[in-house]
Amino acid sequence: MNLAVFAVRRVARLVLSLIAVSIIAFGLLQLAPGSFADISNLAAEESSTVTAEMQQRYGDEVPVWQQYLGFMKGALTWDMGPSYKYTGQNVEDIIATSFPVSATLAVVAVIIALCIAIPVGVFSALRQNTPWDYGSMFAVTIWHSLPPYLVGTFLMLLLSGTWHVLPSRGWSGPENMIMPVIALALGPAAVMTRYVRSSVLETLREEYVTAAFAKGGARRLVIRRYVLRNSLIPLVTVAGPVLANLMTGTVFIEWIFGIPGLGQYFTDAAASRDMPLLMGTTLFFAVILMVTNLVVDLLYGFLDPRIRATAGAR
Amino acid sequence: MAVPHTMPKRSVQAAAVVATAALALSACSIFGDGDTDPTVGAGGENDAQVLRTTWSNPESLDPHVISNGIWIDQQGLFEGLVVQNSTGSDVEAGTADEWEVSEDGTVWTFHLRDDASWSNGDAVTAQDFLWTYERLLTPGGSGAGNTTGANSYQVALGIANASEFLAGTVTDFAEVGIEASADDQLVFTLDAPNPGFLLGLTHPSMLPLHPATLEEFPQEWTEPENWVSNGPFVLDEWQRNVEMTLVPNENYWDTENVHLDEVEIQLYASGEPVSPVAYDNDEVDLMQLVGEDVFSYVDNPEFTDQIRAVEQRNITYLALLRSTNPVLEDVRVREALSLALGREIVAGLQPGVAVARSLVPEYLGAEHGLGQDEDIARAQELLADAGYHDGEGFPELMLLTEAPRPELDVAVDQWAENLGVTATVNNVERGVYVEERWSIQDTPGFYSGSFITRTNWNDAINTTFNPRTMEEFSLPAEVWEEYQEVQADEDLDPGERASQLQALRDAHASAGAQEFTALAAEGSSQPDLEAATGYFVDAAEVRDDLYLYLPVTLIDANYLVRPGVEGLNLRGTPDVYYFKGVSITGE
Amino acid sequence: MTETDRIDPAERPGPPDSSEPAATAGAAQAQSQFRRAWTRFRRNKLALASLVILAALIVVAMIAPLIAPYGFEEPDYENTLAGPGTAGHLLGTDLLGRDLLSRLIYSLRTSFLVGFGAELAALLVAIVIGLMAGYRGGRAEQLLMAVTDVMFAFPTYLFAVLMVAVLGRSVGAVILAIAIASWVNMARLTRAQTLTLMQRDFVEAARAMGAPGVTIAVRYVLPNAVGPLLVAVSFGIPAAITAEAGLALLGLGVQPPTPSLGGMIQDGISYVTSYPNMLVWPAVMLAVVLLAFTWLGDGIRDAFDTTGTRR
Amino acid sequence: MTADVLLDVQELQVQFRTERGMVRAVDGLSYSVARGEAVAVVGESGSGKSVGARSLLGLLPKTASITGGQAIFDGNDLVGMPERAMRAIRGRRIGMVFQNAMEAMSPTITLERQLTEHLIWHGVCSKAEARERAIRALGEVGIPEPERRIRMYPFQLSGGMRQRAMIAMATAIEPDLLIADEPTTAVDVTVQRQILELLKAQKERGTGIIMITHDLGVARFFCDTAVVMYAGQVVERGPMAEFIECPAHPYARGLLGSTIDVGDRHRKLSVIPGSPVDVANRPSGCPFRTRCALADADRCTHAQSLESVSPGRVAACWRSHDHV
Amino acid sequence: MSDALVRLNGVSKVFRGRGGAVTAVDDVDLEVRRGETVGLVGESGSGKSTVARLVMGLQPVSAGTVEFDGCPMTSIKGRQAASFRRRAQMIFQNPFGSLLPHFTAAANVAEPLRLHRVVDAAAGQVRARELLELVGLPPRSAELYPHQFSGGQQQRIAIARALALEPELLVCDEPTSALDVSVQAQILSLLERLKDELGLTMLFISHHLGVVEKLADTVAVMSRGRIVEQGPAEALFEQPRHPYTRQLLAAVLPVRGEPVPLPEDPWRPEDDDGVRMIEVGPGHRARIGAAEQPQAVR
Repeated sequence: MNLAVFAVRRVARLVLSLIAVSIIAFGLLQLAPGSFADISNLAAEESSTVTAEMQQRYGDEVPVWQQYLGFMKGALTWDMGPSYKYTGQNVEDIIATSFPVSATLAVVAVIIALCIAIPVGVFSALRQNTPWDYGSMFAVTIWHSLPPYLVGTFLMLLLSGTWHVLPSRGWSGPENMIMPVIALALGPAAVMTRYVRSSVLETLREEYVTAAFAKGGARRLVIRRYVLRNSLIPLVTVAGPVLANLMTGTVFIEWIFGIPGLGQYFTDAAASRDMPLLMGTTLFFAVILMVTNLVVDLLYGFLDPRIRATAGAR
Repeated sequence: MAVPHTMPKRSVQAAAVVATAALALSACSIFGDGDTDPTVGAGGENDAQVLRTTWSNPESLDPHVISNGIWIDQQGLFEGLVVQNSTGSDVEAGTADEWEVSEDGTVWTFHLRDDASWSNGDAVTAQDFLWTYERLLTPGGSGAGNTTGANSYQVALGIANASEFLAGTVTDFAEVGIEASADDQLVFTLDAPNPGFLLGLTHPSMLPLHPATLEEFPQEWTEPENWVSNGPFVLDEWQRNVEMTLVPNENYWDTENVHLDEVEIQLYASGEPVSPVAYDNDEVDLMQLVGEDVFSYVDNPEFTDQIRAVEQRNITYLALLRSTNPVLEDVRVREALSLALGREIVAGLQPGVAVARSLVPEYLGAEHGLGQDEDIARAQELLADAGYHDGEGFPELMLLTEAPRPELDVAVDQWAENLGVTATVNNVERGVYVEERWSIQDTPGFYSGSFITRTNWNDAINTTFNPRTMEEFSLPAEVWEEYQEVQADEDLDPGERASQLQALRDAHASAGAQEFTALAAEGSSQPDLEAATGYFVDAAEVRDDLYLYLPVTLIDANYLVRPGVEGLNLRGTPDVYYFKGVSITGE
Repeated sequence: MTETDRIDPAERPGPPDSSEPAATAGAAQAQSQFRRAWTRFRRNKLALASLVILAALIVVAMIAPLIAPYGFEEPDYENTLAGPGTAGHLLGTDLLGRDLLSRLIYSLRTSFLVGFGAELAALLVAIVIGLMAGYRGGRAEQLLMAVTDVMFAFPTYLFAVLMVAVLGRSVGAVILAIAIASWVNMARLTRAQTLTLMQRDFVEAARAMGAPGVTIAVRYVLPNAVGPLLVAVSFGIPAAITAEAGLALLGLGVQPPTPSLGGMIQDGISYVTSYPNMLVWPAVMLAVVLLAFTWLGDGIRDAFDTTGTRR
Repeated sequence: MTADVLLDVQELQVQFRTERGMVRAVDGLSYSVARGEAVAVVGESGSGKSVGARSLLGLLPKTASITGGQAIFDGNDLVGMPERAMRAIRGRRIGMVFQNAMEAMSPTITLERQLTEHLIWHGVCSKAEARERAIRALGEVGIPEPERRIRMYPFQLSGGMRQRAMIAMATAIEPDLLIADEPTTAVDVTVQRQILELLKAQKERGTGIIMITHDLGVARFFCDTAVVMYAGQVVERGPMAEFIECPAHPYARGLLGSTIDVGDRHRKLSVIPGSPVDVANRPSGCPFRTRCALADADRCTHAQSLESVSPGRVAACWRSHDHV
Repeated sequence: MSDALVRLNGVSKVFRGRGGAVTAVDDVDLEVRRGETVGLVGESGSGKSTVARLVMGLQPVSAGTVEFDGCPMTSIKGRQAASFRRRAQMIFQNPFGSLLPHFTAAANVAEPLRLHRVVDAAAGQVRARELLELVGLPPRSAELYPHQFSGGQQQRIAIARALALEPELLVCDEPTSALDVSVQAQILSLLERLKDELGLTMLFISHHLGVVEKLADTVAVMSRGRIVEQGPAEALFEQPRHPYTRQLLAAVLPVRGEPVPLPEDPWRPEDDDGVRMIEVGPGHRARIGAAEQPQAVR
């Protein structure tokens, strides 16, 4: 199989999956009870007749499959029309303005997580079974067990509520990122630290590391050139999904810290049955996930000469 | 393998550099303009007067689209013909500095002030108002996005032919009773005298819009760069879901009374925990305490001087769900359930919560005894009369809600304990809630809701659970089904549909509901406010006795207000207060 | 095991404990893989403690009606929002005066039910499809690949939200939603394990003995995949519990008044400034449960020496 | 000891810390290697032959430690040598060839780097010159087109070629001593012969070689001296030819008798009963006594020391004189 | 020949993978007569193990036929297949890997009996213990798990298992390669003994020429999927005719006796392209051109 065929197949699978995702999402939405209606501020609710009016407007006059095709056409042309709920805003504009926020949070969180995971993981592995190792692994496992929304809540109470050093919410500058990023990064940092540690330990046992020492390599050099290179390349496969998950899963953090990311819109759209926005965000997330997975595969292939070579041969 | 105890420093450094760079990069592009300075505020040393407050996240700022945004329009972005006074009980001059009413009370003439102008310098004209009202009342809305019709609110104003135009039975806007008789003169013709007309004009949907801007940017006119309005403030920045910044309108006619240099509104998304941490952390100067946060502030001596309450601002209620099971069509059963609701218990759970005995707030002066009180013995008696002694044979009830509410849990508990009636709370998403409220359920029950209480009798009768809605509530389930089919029938022309619906209501609505309709109409047609109130009190009593809804609690709205915020008039209206007149004094 | 391993196990860089005691050398005790794993597991104090804690919590959850001082929806209007240590309410009460300790105990019940239920359901489907995909390939494999492609493109969280929206908020529906969202990874693991084990000579030996495919897959391959699957389950259960908590936070968890840890956390977050104990108890409990499962999983992994299944 | 002696190992002991306690993997290993001499350390699984060799360069896992003995290389004791000094010896003075080049070469680094880096580390030559030398070394081990192949990754070469490249890696720097740890076990017989020829060339240049192997044929073909290990202990040591001719220790005899040559069709195999002893469960006294036909309950339960059986030959059995 | 238990006629096996098609076995003719041990030697990748798997029916042939007791294997289906499975058994290189790790030694040995429902469970246990004893394992080892045995003992269990169904054919694929020298001798002795006692028919595959010579009556030498020479063991080892056989023999380093110098010009597989097998002695065939024949005799 040559590279072109491989690429075409891969893309074809991608497209098929996207179609499947869109159909499933659309189907689930059709099955789900409730339909879109104006969910104005219920506290300020004025009259029940408004919602009846809405029912009339967004009734079921159009066949389901036509709605689906219409939406897909819009999605393909990046023109998904206005959101039901956020009237006056087009779905693609909502995505275009809010996704970069979620993505930034996710990317920074992953970078921070890597900055924690690599040194701590390597350090623990190199000092396996010392108090350092036990201590850091203990700490890491505890982080791992704290859901981000709890970390976020406690951080806010502590840093904003008690110490008054950071703004509790909003998105006006880097200071707004500190708490959300910490809350988001801890879990992935823990996962990746554990991964790095075991990966380094495994690599340390490899014969080529012994061989490198046998050639008279200085420890630091051997660690860097032989151990780190071979144990960190697989980290890409972990960091990729983590990143993709974060990009789609920042919703709690966005919610707690009042950050205008896409996750908030999605949740809101799901609860209020804002079909265009919900379908738009779902499909967009699907594409993001696929692209991330693809990039991870390519990056892994690029970093690991074995895969690079076999891919080239295909 | 024996391995060294040193760390590869270079890779760590590299990672740190990358992270810093990423932070720096992202800081330039993805945040808002970032010109906000959290240290500037009521407590700050800076001379600029910046009010930092919070609001529920608006989906739109179009006053014709029902969203939280219309109240921001009302708070200071636009100015209507008249504005409310400090208590919300009457009106003051706004864009109109004078007005008069004909003797029969049906023709109102408003004179626009000479210096009323748009923020771009254009003069505000009567034609602008006319254009706006046509947009408001045009069926289907004028712009593509204007779909959520605030127009229906205006039925209560009683403008001649307005409802007909909206319904489509009148198609020429010229026939509607609004006329720009001169550039600075606007005339309304009403079907009947309406004592609530002036206050009705302060609804956001009656605010003027700038026609030229809206024609140029049908959708994007609410963006800061396109913004034109006639109120004391204009939109300077809008970072959706996060923050909105307003700055004074230099062309406003009354800049002397505009003291704030900037208003920063933190926008809270629905369901977001509105933690007063932001207040404690000196990020906002004025915010409403929502839900459970009242516990740590209300009755806390440290905050006594920082809490301002708007009493009985909200009312919670349970309203009848249509069901194929007719058990709740017996008014005795509904009354029994109401009498054993446990209102006292709910009121005792939180500070600032009182028992609601009527849909009308107590402060409007309704005499005691109006509405529903608790009496368990009577409730048991009623239930037994209806054939369900000790709840035997009584079907399970459902309480539909879109958020957890303590009164529902208490009701479930109390009904089970006192009446032997079982009920379950069904907490669903908003989209489901909104739909299910109107559809016909297998299970009998109620849905839980809340209103902002009405500060005047007219609104209390004619807007919240207005006569038409009450009649609809009283329709038996099978008629309600037919009624909805007519409503949804796209083939009917609007006039035909309206008359069919009317016919259904006339034929099937309960006698009580029709009596309420009659009393309300009678009250609305009184030119004299006092005479009207008499009818309204009667109407309210009739409405409460239908037990189609069960009022539960009246809830105070509590605001945290930082010392130094002056000129703040909190009213019981949805917009709560105007930005105009608010100032911040350094302590 | 490669040829080189066999030739000189003790001389590979690593402790020479891999050289087995020869059966003839002494009265060695029969050691099945489980016994061996258990022996190793017992040495891991943290994992053992976690197991004990979890077992205790599970027992508590199971006999909740017997030990909870109150029913989970039993109000006490005299003692609303009581602080910890209030007479009769050790951990305090909520807005309706419901006993937090009782609710916490019942929450565990719901959370464990969701965690175990979802993972069990996912595991069953995963084993069947994973085994078939791994052993037979063909349609099962294609199905798994296709579903995997789709599920990888479907953010788990979004999927669960949609599923709950469709299925409602009963415990069963939440379990099903989480199970559907999580079986794919487990099936992939089963398939990968099956493929790895298929490389082992005993599969070929079994075929040479004349064993039919089902026997090989179920009787020979599956028992050897138990270790990694157990590890996956022990990491999957806390993930399912977290997922329920996440759904609850969005108002899509198990329908109140049935308490779950997530539901209690959701309640607690709104009270965090006024009555922090309402958040602290469920948060601590959740953290303890998750932590215990993590350590337990680590212990099981080390016991089975399945380094490949590290998350 | 002659002046030509490169390495002199005396009573080396290596212990492993295991879950079952301390295990003495090597228990008294002594031999010496002279320039141009090839010493075969022969033994079966778990006999400690590889641990003994690797411990010389400090290449054991952290759980292992040398608990006794000395290894004098060029006048310095390798045991307890500071890391820095040891590093100067590793790869430069003492090279190592591993069993499996696939495992002993990093998959993510090109041959060029793996062949030249230690030349640079040890300051032997410049980078450019190192490349020249590496290419030359590759050519010498019979790899065609070395200029092209040097840019490849190890996995891109065939097994035999990889093994040669590894030998080039160890020999390009011209070490004084080469430790070859089962260098031919993973390759086919035809390749084995070629590899051994390559090593022979090194030997002829004067390099001392320690060949660790379980294959007596290889040992005999290539080595001058035999060191036979069993359960961590040396049971016999002496010149290869004499050892093959008439092994002194019962184990060595059994091992030789178990070895099958082409042409052995009608020779009756002599079989050692039982399983090889595990160092963790070593019996007291002579470790071989549980499998030894000549075992004597009185004598063999005591530790057997290496005693001279003929000039230059020692064996650890009280009856070894019987057979010489 | 009527006494041929297994006969391979022009058997080829092509593996198709991502890297393209690889011919592992190329037009092989081979015959195993009852009571005879056929040795198959070759280096790694020569296709000898694939031949074993083709004989065992573990993989389908790409071309040619494999006949078992006169019956072509391709047509064996259902019950016939089950009976074939009882008549041919196999021993693998890696004893630990080929045993079921979660079964005890006795259960491993009894498993074929259970599979083919030969005896009931209790009788199976008894039989398993007998078999373990036959291969020289003490009865108390029956309840231990494979990992508790040494490599040699594991291989004994594997042999016991293979013998459980009293097969007519025993295919041994490198049964001693993973074992230490002393253990290898034990296993070979065991196999020799069993061969004599039970009159086994064996296909014995090894890369070790000495081992094959020791055990086999007839030997076939394989290289790159082809048989280059086959014949009676004695004739083949004493008078190798094919250059590859000679090269292989020369490469072996003997413990006793002197090593043979390697041929100057090594044989390459391509040299054989288009060359057919010819009879060079009684039952002795080699893939050498007729023209080369005179030179071949040295």
